[in-house]
Amino acid sequence: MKSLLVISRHPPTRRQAREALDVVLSAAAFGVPCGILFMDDGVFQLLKGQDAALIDQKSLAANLQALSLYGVEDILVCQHSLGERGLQVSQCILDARVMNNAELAGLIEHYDQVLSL
Amino acid sequence: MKSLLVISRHPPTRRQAREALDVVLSAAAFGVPCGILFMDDGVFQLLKGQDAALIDQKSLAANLQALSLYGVEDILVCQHSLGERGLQVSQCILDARVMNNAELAGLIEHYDQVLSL
Amino acid sequence: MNFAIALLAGPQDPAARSALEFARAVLASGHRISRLFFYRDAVQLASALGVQPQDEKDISAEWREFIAEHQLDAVVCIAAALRRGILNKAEADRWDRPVANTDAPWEFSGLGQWVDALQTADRAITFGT
Amino acid sequence: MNFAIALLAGPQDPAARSALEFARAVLASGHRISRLFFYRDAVQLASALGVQPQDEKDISAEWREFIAEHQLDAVVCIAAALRRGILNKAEADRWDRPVANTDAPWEFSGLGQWVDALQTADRAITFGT
Amino acid sequence: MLHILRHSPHAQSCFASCLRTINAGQSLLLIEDAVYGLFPGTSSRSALEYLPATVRLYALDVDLQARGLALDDVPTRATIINYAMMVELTVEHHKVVSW
Amino acid sequence: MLHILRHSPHAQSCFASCLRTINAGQSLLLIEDAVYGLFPGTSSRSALEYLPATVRLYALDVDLQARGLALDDVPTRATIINYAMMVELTVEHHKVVSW
Repeated sequence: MKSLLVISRHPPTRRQAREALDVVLSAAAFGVPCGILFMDDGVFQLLKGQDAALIDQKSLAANLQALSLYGVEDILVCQHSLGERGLQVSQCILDARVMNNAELAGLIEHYDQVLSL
Repeated sequence: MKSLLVISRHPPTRRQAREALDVVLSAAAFGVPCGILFMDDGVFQLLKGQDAALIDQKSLAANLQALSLYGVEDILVCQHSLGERGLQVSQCILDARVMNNAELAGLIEHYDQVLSL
Repeated sequence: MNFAIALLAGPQDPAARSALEFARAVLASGHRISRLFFYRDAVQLASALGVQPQDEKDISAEWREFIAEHQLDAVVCIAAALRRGILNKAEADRWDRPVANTDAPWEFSGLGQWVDALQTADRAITFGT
Repeated sequence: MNFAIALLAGPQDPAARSALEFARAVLASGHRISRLFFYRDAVQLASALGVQPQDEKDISAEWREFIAEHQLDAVVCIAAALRRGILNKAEADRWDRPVANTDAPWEFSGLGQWVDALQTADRAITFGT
Repeated sequence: MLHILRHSPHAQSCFASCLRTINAGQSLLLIEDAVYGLFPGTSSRSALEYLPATVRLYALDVDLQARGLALDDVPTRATIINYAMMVELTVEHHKVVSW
Repeated sequence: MLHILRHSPHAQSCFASCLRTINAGQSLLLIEDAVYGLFPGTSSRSALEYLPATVRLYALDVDLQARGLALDDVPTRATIINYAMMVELTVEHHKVVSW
């Protein structure tokens, strides 16, 4: 099996965020070793205290919680992106591992395939 | 008649650029006093030497040339946006007036309506 | 006051919801909406073929009901719609396409309708830039 | 080599052209395309209802001809398509919609087809991110 | 004049472009992803706080809360409004520019 | 590994994000609006020129010319390629990441 890293780069209110999670969950369901990296505005997906119902959207929380249930091993978040947005990992709803730039480069090398979604 | 300023902010290869020009030309055709301001990546629309046919697109040049034929009075370009992109007004295909930030604020005040497209 | 409201972004964009909530608030405040104008990807809202998951809101259906309930003038830009494969019966016939995918309360017309609305409304506001 | 090519952006985006030119170059170089996968707004390419101005290229028609000519496996993500109002006959019937707006050579299937293509192709490349 | 910003400050150049063109005495309303510009500790928040004191700043309540920004964390110079108050704002201002 | 960038450096954060994750010895191909990153006198061009010397830089010919960048103005470290050569590049690299 070729391992797959999905880089999720869009804010939670965008359809793209949900569609990136769908790709990871599908791949994981097929037994593909998967990781997901939240980067750029994608890090906002992880923020605690969101209430998407107020803008008549379905919360992403269930899909995010499903990641570990589906066996997605690496749940990662970009340190630089968090910092630019004034966020700390303690504000994240998932137990995401923080990656600095050097670690990111290594991570992307480590996976067989990488999709930026 | 209420005057109308369209701020065109998208690069020339995007549908949005063409659709912004269509709005200005329509309004001008109805006799509305119009201006157009190229800003952000929209300033790339004005660059000389483009050959959109190479990527199977129709050139924007005809629509841009039509602006003055339709009586669009103010054809303006944002100085800050040009500078960020390494461009000078001498590289523009239209005789656009360069506006600094203070002039932009005044311009937007001057028009009765402003659409950022 | 008379409001002209334009929407530029499609059903997948949060702006489709913001514009609808604003339009509802305009009417709830006792103002009028002289015209709704749908341009760029917002023309996709007029499609009758979208199928949303059962646990998600159908913004396209909500717009359609809102327009019908208040008998609003809801104009879809015909040029933007043709490009994006949104056709009513008349356009499907004109362009020799086998089927149409939209119908009333959406009306097809040109950019002139937006220009006119901008001229005549007391307030003009755009969503989904 | 076997290539899996995915497209995420719709017909209005320059990426729809880039992906097609790349796919043509793959075949011209003597390689094979094991699967094309259309996700997100790229599902709009499958619509048979788009009407382009006469002096502009119809990227949707070009994709359709390319796929048919080379008998390629061209999968449209069913979930993305349903949301965006792209339906073939089977889906229109299933969801009780009056008409369909797409047909062969486009095939409807799930994300599993992309996952499978990523696993089995020698090279995977995505356009329109 | 009322400016309405809807894009994330991190993803779109129009956030900065809008701020460059705001004049003293005008109003700015943040909706949708533009409310991310108010997050504490960001350069966009500083830019918003440095706007001339006569610029009135507003943010839409549901967009803030949907995106997880606690209303207590909103800077004091920003007024939190709902859609009904947004309608009032557009009535009070002769001109609305959406960025 | 081959990175492919397609967005304008001015409109999308992925231009900067991609540059932050490129390792020595990798390749970067600019297509579509990413070729605006090569325009002389811009900070994006400087960032591209400051990439490690072992990073190979490519740009797609039709995308450059369509957007009005004279091929003479492309920095010498960038190789101008066509679609056939882009296919070759993807064959030479085991992995392609599109930003």
